[in-house]
Amino acid sequence: MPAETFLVAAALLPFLGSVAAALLPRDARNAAALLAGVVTLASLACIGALYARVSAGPVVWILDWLPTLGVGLTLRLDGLAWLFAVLVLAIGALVVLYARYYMSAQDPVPRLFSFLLAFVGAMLGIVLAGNLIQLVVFWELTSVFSFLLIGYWYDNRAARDGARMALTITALGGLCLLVGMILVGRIVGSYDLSVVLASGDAIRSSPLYLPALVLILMAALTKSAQFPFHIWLPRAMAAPTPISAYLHSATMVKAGIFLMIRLWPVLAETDAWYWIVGTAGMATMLVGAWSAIFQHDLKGLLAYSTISHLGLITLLLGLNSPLAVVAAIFHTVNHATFKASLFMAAGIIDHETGTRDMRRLSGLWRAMPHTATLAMVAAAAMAGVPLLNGFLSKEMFLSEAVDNVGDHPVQLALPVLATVASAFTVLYSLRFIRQTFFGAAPHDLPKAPHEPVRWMRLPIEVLVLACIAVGLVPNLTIGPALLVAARAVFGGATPDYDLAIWHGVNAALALSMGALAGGVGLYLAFGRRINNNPRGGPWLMHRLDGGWMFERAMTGLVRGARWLEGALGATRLQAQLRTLFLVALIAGLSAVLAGGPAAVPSVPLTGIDPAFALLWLVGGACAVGAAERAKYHRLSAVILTGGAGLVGSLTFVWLSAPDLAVTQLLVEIVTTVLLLLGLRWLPKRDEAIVAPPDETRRARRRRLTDLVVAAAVGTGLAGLAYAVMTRPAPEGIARWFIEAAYPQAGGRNVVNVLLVDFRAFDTLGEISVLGIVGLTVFALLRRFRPAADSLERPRQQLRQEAADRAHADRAVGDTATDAMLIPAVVITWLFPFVCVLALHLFLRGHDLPGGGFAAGIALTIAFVLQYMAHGAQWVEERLRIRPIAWIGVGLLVAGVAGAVPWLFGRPFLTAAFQYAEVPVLGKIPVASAVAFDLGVVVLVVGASVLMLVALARQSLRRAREAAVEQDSRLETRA
Amino acid sequence: MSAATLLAWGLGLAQGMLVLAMALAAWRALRGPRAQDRVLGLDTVYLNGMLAIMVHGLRTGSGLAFEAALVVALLGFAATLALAKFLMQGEVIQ
Amino acid sequence: MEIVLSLGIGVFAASGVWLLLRPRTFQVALGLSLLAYAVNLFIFAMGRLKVGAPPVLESGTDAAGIADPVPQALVLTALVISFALTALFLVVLLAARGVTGSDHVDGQEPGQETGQGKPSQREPGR
Amino acid sequence: MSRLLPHPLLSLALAAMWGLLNAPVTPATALLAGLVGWLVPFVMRLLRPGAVRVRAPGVILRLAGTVLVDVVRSNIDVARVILGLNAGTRRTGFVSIPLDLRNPTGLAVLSIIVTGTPGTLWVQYDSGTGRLLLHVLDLTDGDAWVRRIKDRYERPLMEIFS
Amino acid sequence: MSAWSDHLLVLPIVLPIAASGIMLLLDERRSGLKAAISLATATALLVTALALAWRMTDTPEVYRLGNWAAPYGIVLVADRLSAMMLMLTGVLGLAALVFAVARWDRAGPRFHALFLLLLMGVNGAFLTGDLFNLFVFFEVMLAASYGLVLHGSGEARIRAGLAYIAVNLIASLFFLVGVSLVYGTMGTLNMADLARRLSETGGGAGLFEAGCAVLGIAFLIKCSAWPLGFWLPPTYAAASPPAAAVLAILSKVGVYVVVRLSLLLFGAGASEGFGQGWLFAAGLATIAYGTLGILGARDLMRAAAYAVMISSGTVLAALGTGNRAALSGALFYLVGSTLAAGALFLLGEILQRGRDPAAASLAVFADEYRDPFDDEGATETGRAIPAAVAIVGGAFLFCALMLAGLPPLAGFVGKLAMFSGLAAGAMPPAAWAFILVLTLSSLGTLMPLVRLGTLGFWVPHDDSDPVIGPLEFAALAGLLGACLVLTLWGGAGLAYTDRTVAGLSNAAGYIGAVLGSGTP
Amino acid sequence: MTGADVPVWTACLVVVLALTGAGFSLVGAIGLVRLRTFYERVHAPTLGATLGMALIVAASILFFSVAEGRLVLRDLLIGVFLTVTTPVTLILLGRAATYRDRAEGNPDAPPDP
Ligand code: NA
Ligand code: NA
Repeated sequence: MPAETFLVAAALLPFLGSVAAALLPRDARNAAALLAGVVTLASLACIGALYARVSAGPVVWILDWLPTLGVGLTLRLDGLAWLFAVLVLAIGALVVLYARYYMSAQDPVPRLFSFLLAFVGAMLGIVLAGNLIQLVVFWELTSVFSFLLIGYWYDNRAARDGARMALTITALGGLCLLVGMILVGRIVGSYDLSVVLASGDAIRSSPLYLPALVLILMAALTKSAQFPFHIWLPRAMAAPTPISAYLHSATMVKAGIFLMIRLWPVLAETDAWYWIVGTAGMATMLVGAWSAIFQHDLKGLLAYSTISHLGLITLLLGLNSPLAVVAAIFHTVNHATFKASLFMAAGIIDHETGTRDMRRLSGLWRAMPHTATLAMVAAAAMAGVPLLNGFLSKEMFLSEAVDNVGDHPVQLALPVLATVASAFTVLYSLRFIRQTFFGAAPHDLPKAPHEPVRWMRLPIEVLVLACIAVGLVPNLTIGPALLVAARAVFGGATPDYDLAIWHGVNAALALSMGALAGGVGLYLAFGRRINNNPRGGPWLMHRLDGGWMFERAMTGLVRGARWLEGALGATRLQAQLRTLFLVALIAGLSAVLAGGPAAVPSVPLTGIDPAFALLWLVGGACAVGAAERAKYHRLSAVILTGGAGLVGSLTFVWLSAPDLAVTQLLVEIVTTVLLLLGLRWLPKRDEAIVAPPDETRRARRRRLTDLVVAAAVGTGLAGLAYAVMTRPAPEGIARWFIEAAYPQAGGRNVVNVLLVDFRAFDTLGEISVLGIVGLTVFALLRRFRPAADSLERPRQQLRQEAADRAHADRAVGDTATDAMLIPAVVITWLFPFVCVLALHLFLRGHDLPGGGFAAGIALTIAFVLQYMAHGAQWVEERLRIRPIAWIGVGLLVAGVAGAVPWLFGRPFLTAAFQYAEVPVLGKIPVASAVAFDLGVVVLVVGASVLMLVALARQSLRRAREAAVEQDSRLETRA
Repeated sequence: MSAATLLAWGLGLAQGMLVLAMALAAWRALRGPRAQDRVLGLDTVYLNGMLAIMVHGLRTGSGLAFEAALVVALLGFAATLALAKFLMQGEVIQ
Repeated sequence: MEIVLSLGIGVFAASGVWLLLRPRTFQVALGLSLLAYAVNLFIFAMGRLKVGAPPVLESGTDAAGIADPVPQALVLTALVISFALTALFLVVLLAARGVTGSDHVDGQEPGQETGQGKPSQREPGR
Repeated sequence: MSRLLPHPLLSLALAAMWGLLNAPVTPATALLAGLVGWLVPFVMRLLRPGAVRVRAPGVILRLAGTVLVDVVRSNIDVARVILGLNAGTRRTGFVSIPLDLRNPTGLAVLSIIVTGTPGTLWVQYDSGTGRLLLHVLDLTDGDAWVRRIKDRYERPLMEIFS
Repeated sequence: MSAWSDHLLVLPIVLPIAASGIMLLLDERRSGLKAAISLATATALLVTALALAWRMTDTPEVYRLGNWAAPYGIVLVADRLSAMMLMLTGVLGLAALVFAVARWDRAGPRFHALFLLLLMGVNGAFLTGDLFNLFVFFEVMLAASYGLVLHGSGEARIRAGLAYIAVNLIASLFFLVGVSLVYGTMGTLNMADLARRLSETGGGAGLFEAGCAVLGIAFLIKCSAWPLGFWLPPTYAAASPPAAAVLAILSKVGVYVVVRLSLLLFGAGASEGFGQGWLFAAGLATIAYGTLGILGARDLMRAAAYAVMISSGTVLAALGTGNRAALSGALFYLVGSTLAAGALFLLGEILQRGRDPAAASLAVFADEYRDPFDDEGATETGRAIPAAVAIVGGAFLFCALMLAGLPPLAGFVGKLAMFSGLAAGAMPPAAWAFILVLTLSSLGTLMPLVRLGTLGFWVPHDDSDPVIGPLEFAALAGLLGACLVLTLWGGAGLAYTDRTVAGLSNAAGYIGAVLGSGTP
Repeated sequence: MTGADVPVWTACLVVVLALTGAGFSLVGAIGLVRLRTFYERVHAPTLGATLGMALIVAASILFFSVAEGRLVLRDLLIGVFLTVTTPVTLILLGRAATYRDRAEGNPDAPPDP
């Protein structure tokens, strides 16, 4: 099998395993663990098998994904990737084994393993990324799966909060990483890692170097929990311990380190790199170590210790020395082994005793000697005790610290601070061991401690063995892999180094021993006081609690966002509408002004007719009157609006638009009836009662603003209208319609021909609107419930009926019937005449003013008049109309009329027009558009009758309901 | 004086008078004082508007204004009827 | 005529906008009506004004001299649509008045700032 | 006859309306007018209006003449009132008239005549008592108005709609 | 014209009309039959859209309604952008409909007719080549949306609906003013003819541009651009979920039109670049405002509504940069984010079923600090997640990643394409600003969605867990499946949007196709 | 078509008819403004609705008949319909006014019939 197959299999297997695990039943513990273990080991085997190939050069496999962006799935296994992949998979396999026994029987373990495998896949994706963007993709995926894993015990509030915090901070880094990578891609011209790695000089000399560097480091530092972004890591410890061990100590946090190593050849060896990375590493190392000292929780101690060690590695990378990079890689591996084993040990202690609080634990040596031994070895490795792996890399670190003392005064402190941090490490390692395993026998623990099952200890044994093996014979164990990794980073420029245990007495050894001694001394001096520190937080940094600040910041962010949203937005309709008009005004005005001064009118204008001016005086007065009266005198306002509408119609007549006049008049009538139907259900409003005694100044000011806005919009629209009308008309499409209407479409009324033929598609849409509105109105009114104060029947009717009751010779309702007696007779007999008018408007509309819509509205008015004269009940006993069906028929008729031309191979809505020669009658024009227009009529009648009748029926319904209610009230009283 | 001039001036004047009548009726609609006065005003505005439409048809010699006038004559009362009924019964359709 | 019609459009529009900015739903409904009139007249005006030359072809009609039919067709379509939507708005305002008990555009009287336990409906910083 | 042509007068009126609307009358419009006159009245069957029988065409013509003259005269009278050309005081007021006419259609025609004549307004009709309340702009003598309405309009109408 | 496929362009409009016409004749009680007709129609619409996109070439397809030639009659024009939007509508529409058939279609009368007519309006708006016809279809779409927003009634819907209708009616009036000004100054309504006249005469007068500006405001209101879009969040949050899901496409119609017309009319010539700066500013402001809104959102529906705003703002801003590659990425992003927002609306309802939203919103602010290591007695045993919750939760996470533009989903692909497009150009300050705002918006979207998701799925509720019916599951699966397809075939997708933008920028090609050889 | 193709006598007659009709309507409108009570004012518009309308209809019939060289009677329809419909409104309006006046106990409220 080719190497690429192994590579692809290694990358793909974890994801497949993840899906498979997700499908397992919740209690399939063993199956899930077995699956996870097999998948991880198989993947490890695949990677392992490629070792020989990798020593020769990277194995690359490419899958196109977004070729236009130069982004694909490129698996690229070189030495560095190999080392990290093995680390990820090997520790992964051990964690799986451990987790199998750690997780309780109640836990739905398949979910855990599913997420864990997905995480393994994502991590491998980072490590194997041969494309910068692909790296970003998997980078964010690790954040996501980490989130899911931290939140595994989601009932636990700490788990939820920890998961969110981790995701927020690491996702922020990921977003920065994306931008940073894109900048690198811009500089290099490719996202391909091999190309990028060959372009170090171009990158470092680019003006975009600094932004790219800062952005990429944002990602690396957040992911690797570097100060001040480290705050998420301790909180991530709310995850189950195997997860903490794996993600938040051994692997995921190393993604940041990996990224810095990966791009070290192209980004490092500049001052910016030195100061940013170095400072971050130093600060993190010290803060982490200092904080670790004061933890009472085992996992807390390990978490801060992890932070400190990550700082150490980062500091190494920041030193701009290839040798330091090698040390960093080495320490990364070492840290992973001893820290994972320590976490597992802590987990066992927690598992077997029920607590992780070092103040309650003591003397566990007796109960679990085996575990205690393992933990002690691992802790010694962490403390840098000779003959263990931690010692080797720690010594390399100290040696680099000494070698890289620069000229800057701050740089002089490097060895000192490095030693201090090492001493702190010794201190907390010692405390960990001493407090947990030694001292008096434990009492009052939640569980009686004993050794865990054999298999749970095995992973620790393996890891501790590794610590010892590497510590004893580094060249036989880690040596070759480290070399391959270093070669992958530096190529031919790989520095010489020596992994020997003994380098003779040198400065590094002295510092190392000093740190050991210092740590022990510090513990002896302060151990008791540290244990008695009740708060658990570190001295000096007590008040600087990152988690608290983060939560505060998040809460503040949400509150601030809400405030800003309120300040920049508007929830009140009036404010929204004001904004709308103002913006439109500004937009229109600025466009006009930008277009230059208006040209002098050059067209002959129609002379001013005084009658027309007077007409508009009436119109204006009606409009202003309506605006003024609409609040307290709604009926007047309706009347005046009617007047304004009439002036509009007259204007249409005057200015050669008879169709518009007819339609506007009809619509005007129906609208008035509609408004009045609605008025019935609105609250009574009386100026004397409602108007506030003294209007506030703010209200007055708002009204003034509104007045200004209204006047400005009016002026604007008037100005635009005048400007356009005084300009010569463009030679547009109008002429063609006038010329083609009769010869090509067989109609003399060009407007109607436009509506039913040239632009019949508009009309189809228009009637759809009408139908939709009818349906909506119907739906709303079916559920309509009036406000309490409108429920009662109108005052007038109650009074009239009371009067009827008072008269012996009158029946209830006589007054109402008598009042409508004459109108009812007239209106009944008008019905057929209106029908004929509608027929006329419909049939002659093609040649004269009218058309389907006007006809439909006229018919509607005929119906509504009957309703007004006789009441809903009377009409519905006689005329059974099903308006909704009419809407449907209208749509279908219009649609079918439009589609029939398909049969003749013509496009939709193609109209046919012909003169039919009929004996006796002579030549008769036949236009198929009439069929279309028939659909319009039917729909218009259906929709408008539906709206009016649905509204009108409310009174009927309410009256009936009110009567029923009254009856029931009487019943309850009796 | 030609027929055209005569018609132009005479009918223009007639139309002016009708619009003036509209204006007076509109004044009543604006002033009230009672709602019935306003409705009456609107009814008169409609009436005179219709007549003005007819005279406009005469002025322009076009029969195309006829439909508009007919619509007012036959259906224009519906709006005022609705208003009157609203005053009388408190609702338009029972 | 142009100046008269322009002024008329302006007055209609201003009255309509004023009403649209008022707090009562019925005012808004009338405002929509008035503004729609203004806009319809505006569309119509875009075809320029002609007296006594409707776009209806009769024998001897001068095709060049008659009014532009296109804006008239557009107005007709717009007229129908605005009629429908005015009706809809009216019914919605009735329904709103029914369920909220208020005819204020925000569904609550200005005094009662938060209604229905929906804090997000509160007034923003003015 | 009545099933095929439910309202012959109405049919005639509708056909005439169609003819007027679509003049000049061609064979085609005549055919259509006939169709309209024949078919549209069927919608009236749905509304089920009360039966209306019209008699005495001579009376109709006479009444029409009377009304025409009254309308013209009243127009001039009212115009004078409005323009303040009438010397002396003017009284305005209500008159109550007991009507014998009960046919709704007849009443409707009467109301149209009365209201269509400037100066008089049909205000209220009580179907129980048959009394009509009339408002008169220039009310010189109440009884004269009662007689005028009853003699000039009500009687012919009762003949027509008996 | 004879083959059925010749009429493919008009089917997205005719099919819904016919189907809703038939359904209106059916009694309200025959809900099963109606659902079947409705689903069949929606499927047919999707198939039509796919077929159109499949056969699309570099030359736009033109359909002459009524057989009248282009500048005079109304034409339908389909290019890649139209086809893309039709497909999006088809997917979202079908999914929302399937979801609705599970229960929501019975919440009010005539749901299916309204729904199909909404699709018709949207499709018409995407297809028409005529400015006034566009108005008509806008109105069809809006009228149906009014109905759908109010579908199911209830106080929240009616209150929101009132404001929604008022604002959009005004927008429609602006639209009319704009269109008529354009007609009054240029004498035509056909978009291609307009572009031709503009390039020939130099057009350009202030009045014409005022018309375009007013028109632009109308469109920006529909896009819910800041400060014109405050109507959107309350409306979408109040609407019934299937309605809200399909409404997600509505604001994109405004975006579509702005993109189409800007590039057609102002891509070159006398008024080149007209309004570009304003579009950019409005786009950025919209993203920022939407992010603020989503940050402060108290429930999922509102968050989804703000996400709709953000996605509109993104396209506007990308258009405003004048960078074609960025626009291509933005269009890709538009598709994905609209699908995801639609899915989020559906999820929001599933999640809120039977739950007291007030209690949840209180819990957000109880987020006080607690030392994680003090939780000695805290439960450390997991809870099994019922399959329904797992599905809903997974879908939610999927949507959150899509909307935040996080890898590896299509939202990320879109953002990546925008970023690399911007990075490939000259990188003026505007490009940096855009990148910054988009990045912050990603984070600002992710954080609140995670918070809401945590509250919804992880905070223990006393009440029952959400249940999800098979139809609802199918709807979600459809939407997320479409996102997944978009992700996996992102390369093809980006190639498509690249060609789309190239076609949009080639105004001459569009004009030629529409006006070309055609004689009346 | 403009008025140019009718003879002068027709034009004269048409103008006289129209002016007289308009005059009656105007007087009616003046009455609407000048008369003091609603019950008086309600009579005023009838001038326009009857004689005013009739004269203008006559003018129209005359004009179009002469202009088109045939009897054009369609304006009669306007006359008929207006005559039939105007009273309907006025009656109901008068009835509403009496109801309101009585309900409010106004001194000039009409008596019961
Ligand atoms: Na139309
Ligand atoms: Na009278």
